[in-house]
Amino acid sequence: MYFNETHEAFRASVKRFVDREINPNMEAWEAEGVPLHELFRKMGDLGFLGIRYDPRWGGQGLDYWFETVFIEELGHVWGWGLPVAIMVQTNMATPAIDMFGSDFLKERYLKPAIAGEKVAAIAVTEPGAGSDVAALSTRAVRDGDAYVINGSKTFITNGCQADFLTLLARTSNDPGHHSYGLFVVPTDLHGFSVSKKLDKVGLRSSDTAELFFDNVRVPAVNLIGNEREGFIYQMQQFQHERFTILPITYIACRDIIDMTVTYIKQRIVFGKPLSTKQVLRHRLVEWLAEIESLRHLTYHVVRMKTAGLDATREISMGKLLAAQLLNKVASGCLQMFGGMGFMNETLISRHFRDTRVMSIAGGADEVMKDIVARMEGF
Amino acid sequence: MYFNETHEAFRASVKRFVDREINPNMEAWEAEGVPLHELFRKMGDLGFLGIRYDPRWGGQGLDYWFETVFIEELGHVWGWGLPVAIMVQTNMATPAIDMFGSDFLKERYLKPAIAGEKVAAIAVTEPGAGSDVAALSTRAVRDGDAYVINGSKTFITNGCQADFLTLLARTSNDPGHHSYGLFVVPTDLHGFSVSKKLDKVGLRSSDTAELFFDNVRVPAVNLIGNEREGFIYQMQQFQHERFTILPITYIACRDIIDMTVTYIKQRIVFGKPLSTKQVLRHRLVEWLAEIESLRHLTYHVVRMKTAGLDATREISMGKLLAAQLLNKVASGCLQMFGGMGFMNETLISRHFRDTRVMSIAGGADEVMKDIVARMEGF
Amino acid sequence: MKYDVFNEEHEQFRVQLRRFLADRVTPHAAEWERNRQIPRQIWQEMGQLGFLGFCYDPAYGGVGADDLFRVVMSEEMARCSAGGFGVAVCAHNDMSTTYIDLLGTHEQKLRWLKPCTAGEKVCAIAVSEPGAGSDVAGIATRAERKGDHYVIEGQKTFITNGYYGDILVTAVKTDTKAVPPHKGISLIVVEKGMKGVTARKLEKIGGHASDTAEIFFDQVEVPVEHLLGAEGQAFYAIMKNFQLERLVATILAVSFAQHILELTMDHAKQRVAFGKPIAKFQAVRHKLAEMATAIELNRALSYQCAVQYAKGEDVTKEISMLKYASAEMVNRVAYDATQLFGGYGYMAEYEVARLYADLRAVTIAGGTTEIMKDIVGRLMGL
Amino acid sequence: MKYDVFNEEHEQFRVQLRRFLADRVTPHAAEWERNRQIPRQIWQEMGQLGFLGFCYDPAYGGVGADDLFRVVMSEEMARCSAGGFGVAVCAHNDMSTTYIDLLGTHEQKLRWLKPCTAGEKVCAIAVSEPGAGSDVAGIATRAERKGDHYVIEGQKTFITNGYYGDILVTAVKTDTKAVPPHKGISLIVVEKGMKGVTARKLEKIGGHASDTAEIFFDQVEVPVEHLLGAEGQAFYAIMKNFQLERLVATILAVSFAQHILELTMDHAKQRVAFGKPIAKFQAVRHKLAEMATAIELNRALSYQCAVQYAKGEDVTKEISMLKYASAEMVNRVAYDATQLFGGYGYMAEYEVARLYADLRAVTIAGGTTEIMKDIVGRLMGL
Repeated sequence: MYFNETHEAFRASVKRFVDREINPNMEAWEAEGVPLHELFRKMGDLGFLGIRYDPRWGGQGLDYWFETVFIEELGHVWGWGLPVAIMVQTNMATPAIDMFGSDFLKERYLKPAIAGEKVAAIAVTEPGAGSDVAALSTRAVRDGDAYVINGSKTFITNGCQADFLTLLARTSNDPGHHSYGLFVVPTDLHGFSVSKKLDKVGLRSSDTAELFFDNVRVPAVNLIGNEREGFIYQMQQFQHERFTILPITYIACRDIIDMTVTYIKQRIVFGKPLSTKQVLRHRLVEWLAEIESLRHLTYHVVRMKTAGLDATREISMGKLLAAQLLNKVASGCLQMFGGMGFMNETLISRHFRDTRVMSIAGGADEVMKDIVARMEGF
Repeated sequence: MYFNETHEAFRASVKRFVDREINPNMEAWEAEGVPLHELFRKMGDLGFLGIRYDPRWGGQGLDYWFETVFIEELGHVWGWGLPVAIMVQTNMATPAIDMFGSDFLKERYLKPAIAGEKVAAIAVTEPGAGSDVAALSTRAVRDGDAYVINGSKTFITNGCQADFLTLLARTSNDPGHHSYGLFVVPTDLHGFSVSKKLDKVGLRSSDTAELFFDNVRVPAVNLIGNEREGFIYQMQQFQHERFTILPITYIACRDIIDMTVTYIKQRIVFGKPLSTKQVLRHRLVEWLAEIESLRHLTYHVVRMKTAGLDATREISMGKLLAAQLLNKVASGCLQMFGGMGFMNETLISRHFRDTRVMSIAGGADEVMKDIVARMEGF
Repeated sequence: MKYDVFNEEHEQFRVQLRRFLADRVTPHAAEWERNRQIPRQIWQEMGQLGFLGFCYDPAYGGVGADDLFRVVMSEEMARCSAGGFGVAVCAHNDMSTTYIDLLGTHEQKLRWLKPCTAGEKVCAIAVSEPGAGSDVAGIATRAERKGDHYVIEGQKTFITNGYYGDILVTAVKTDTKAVPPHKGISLIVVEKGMKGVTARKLEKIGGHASDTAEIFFDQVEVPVEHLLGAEGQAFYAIMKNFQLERLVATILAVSFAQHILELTMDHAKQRVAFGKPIAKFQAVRHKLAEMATAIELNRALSYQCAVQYAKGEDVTKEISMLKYASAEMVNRVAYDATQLFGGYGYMAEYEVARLYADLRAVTIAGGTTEIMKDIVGRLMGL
Repeated sequence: MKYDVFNEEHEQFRVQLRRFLADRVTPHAAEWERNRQIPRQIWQEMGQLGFLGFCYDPAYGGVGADDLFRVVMSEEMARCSAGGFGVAVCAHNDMSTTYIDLLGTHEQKLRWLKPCTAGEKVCAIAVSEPGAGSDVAGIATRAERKGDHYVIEGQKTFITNGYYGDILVTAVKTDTKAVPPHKGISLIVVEKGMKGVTARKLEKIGGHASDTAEIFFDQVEVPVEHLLGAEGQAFYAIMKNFQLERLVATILAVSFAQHILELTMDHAKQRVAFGKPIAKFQAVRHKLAEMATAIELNRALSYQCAVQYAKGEDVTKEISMLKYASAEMVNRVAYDATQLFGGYGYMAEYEVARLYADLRAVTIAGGTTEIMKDIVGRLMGL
């Protein structure tokens, strides 16, 4: 009802890629990590990494509906580590370069990111500062034609493999939001190091790192826009990031439910298929109703974005609902798998481990609520 | 984003009516009941009672979007008894006449219902049969040019004031769904009586009755369509009924939240406005997010209906979500009013009393879940 | 499951009380609810039979019973099918006369406590104000000392027994400059007939048999002998008695929930849909099991608290937990019960429907759920 | 709050056990988790110190302790920061050796129970099968009598201690035609070294120190003296011991939740955001208060059940309630805790993150939440 033939053709090509190039490898990548450069190169060739971006830098110049199709299809991936790695590349680390970066930065970083030649990461969170951006202590001090960066960042997805980081650092001691700069920081600079590869409950196919910056000299041309407005840029970039969880959630939840239904239909307990149990049936329907709602809230957001409206309120609501729904569905479906659900060989166990972070990363539920409350004026 | 100027003009006229003719009277109507004939005559004159119906019978011939606008505006009424009474007239007792009735029935009943000259009620539920329609025991037996009806119906909204009932009765002893007829039964026939006016927890501005049929002879021409297909017609009519709770809910919930926010902003506790309390703010946002989702699920349903698609699945999901949300918001906001919330003089108390029934009437939550589960094939 | 909480005397008391309620209260409950009033006679009968003030000294009509008798009483009040009646009696017995017992002199007790124990006078506690609920230190009603009188000016609200009752144990500010402010709070007994005292009856969602009032004090002159305890001493007494009040509220909530569960189980076993009793549907059976579980969890902790409370232990944290947990629980139980009753669950002639409305107050009255969580958090050192 | 459940001996036992766990277990927990194995030595040490089989007769190495010692043990196991270890020990101590004690002959006890009490052998209970979890009567593993042997053929799954353990108390069908089917179920002791017994280790979401296995019986010949009790007698023993198993599971759940709460409170007091410790945010404070309340509710009922169980009362309904309520509760607590830890709550180096994964099993193992509700409903007469 909402997508035309061109969208569906594009969907088919993403689907083919997921089925052939991603899902068969997920088991191995969960164990060993994803070779991002290799994978992104393929995706770049197919035009998946710059859907909305200007063809001048290798993008497809398509609209938000195509992006939505792409993200929806990533919902079919057997695990969340890889989709997150991809979304970092397309929706978390590069939108600010696209929106506010110089042509130099676009040529040098956006273009290879779109081509899949460079892997990107977004470096905002610090050991002492998550949602409380004002507490960021990584600093960038201007020194001649460079900024000297000192500090550390943590929970950085793709952090071990990234070629460059989009990094937020304090550029002034003034209080308020106009004291930060957003920088493109290549990881081959002297003084940069991955201080720790982090071991996580889930998302094992994605690498997460703690990064250390010891007098890293970043050329001044690597500053995105104004050196005092990085926070503002990042807030806008967050909208692209947070949106990604919406389409992926309603598709993945539906897949999770489908595979659970398949299981409980063949699982016989006390002589009858588990699927005949009313409480399970009812529970599944409750989730399906929320899934359907989330889908249409998402399409509303797409329409708003297409119309150039600010969708911060709706995206924050969607992020909140999606993350909670995801946790509920993954854990609730695991329950229906019984003992098998707790075994790593059952896919649902991966969903359970992977999805927990969604209510925390990219702005915790509580942060989403604070944002909306403020926007609502209470 | 979704309504054009004509819709908005129509909205303004409904709004004016609600503000001038309904809300100022709600207090009195809650105490004494609504004079439905008087009110419906006015609404009929304004074209509010036949929005989607054929102009041949006095309807406006407008589309589902106009109906949605109308229902949304009823969400601003200070209480649920009256909107329910209106919805019975427009979306519960008449759609089957419109869809499956003869021109005779349309001329004789639909037309005056649209004009507001006759009050309609829908008589399906019985003391021994709610959702379990197969247990219906009211019978209609063909006798010459009439059907003789015996039995009783309960929980009939508008039952005390109705001029005619759209009534479902068993016409055959065969098991299955093809053993029922749907009849238009005038209430001035011999043998019909209101056996009891029911006292309810809420919805006090609407009358609810138990009805008794003692050899009521209904002319055979008052049969809607085929005498064995009444159940099927009623199932379709139910979709119109169930849809009504969707638009009214997201509008009313928003109103309830707004009035609660107004209250907690001025309510000072321990020296600070209650609205500064984080847990209250967060709770309000959770509801707002669900409200926003429900709105967009609703618009999706409108689009499906407009496109002629079967929206049973989506309407059932929406009915389920809406009723639960309503109960949550009404009870949750009452909590924020503290002691005042429990006092009848505070409007929130009426919302609390009125909304409880929404998860029960028109198909209980459990029934909605069963329907969707069946449609999903598990 | 056996709880080993009550001894034989408690159980005898329960039997007597239950019989009394079944004979004298339940049959008239609907009428009282309709009239929105409890007849005076019933108070007197309860007084005569020893169902009021039993914890007080024999000098004032009691028998010096332990606090577990209050628990028994609350349990039975909740299951007598008389909405609002239990609240009215507990407000008299556990929430207001208690202050006279705690702070009053022998003369004061003879004058006010004794007739309350006899059921001749009905007592109310007047703390809440339009501008101050849980924020007791923030009350604005003033009592200014003028010679041998206090002159009271102000307003109270949500006062149970405030309209038909006789004796108002009233929290007032005798010192508006006290630092911290709660040190300026005193309790004064106001008799309803006194000049300048007027009451407005509030119409509520439920609990109709019990009267709830707004009370206005317009230059009310009260002799200084009406002061309970010393000036400025009231805050701690109020905080202390809140524990009893909240414990009683919890016991009521658990017992109401149990009563609702039983009504609902009966219904679910009888009501047939799709060819079988609805209790045979898994969703219904699980719902009932969940209700029973929630009740049992709250019962176990409330008995445990009651026993410790009766021993004189400080169980403020656990009582605060229970106050909100049990109130939320009984509301959930009432909601689910009305759902399982279907359309009947919304008809006022069904007890579960009435209870659904009656019980909505319990997450608010006596300290809201949110205030309780604040208290628990504080007592956890947060 | 005081619970008056444990006496001085229980508390002494607790102190000794706690010291042992702090010294010998907690420091090595991470290593065991990494190795996915508990060293044999620790079992032996526990046996030597009297931490295993203490409820059994001195003839078999126990001291005839009451069941409340099991409660103390479970509480301490949950707070020793060793994921999976507690489950392994309780599976040995409360869920499998119990059958040998209950049904075994003197010779059988000397042969298998005594070394288990000494920590020389590790015991497992093998009931669940790929096709039969809670549906015990539906097991398919057969034991056919052939002369003085049984020949066992079949498969078990989700067997804790099933990979590294020595003794499998195995539920089998000795009579496939029994009516009702559960009368054909018997328990036979299978030693892991026996010919035809193989095990496959299962990789789990959490609880890594404990081994969980699929076990295959391929024409395993077992002497008839390995039968525990009489043929067809096992079902009731299993149903009976399920009560102990579920009580222990509940105690573990409550104690795990308490441990998580404490870790989270420490974090919330230390972690600063927006200029203050996050514990100062109302949403956080209330969440912690809710966690504490949920824990206290479950603790009160679980102690009450434990006391009645130890007295020999039938508390099947309440234990079934608790099994699911506490399991759901601890999962909720773990979820909320990881939320309050923010990103750290997802990092495996943090204990709450690991516990979040470890504890996901508890709403499933030992009877799912749904099965428990079915049982409660049945015991409520629905």
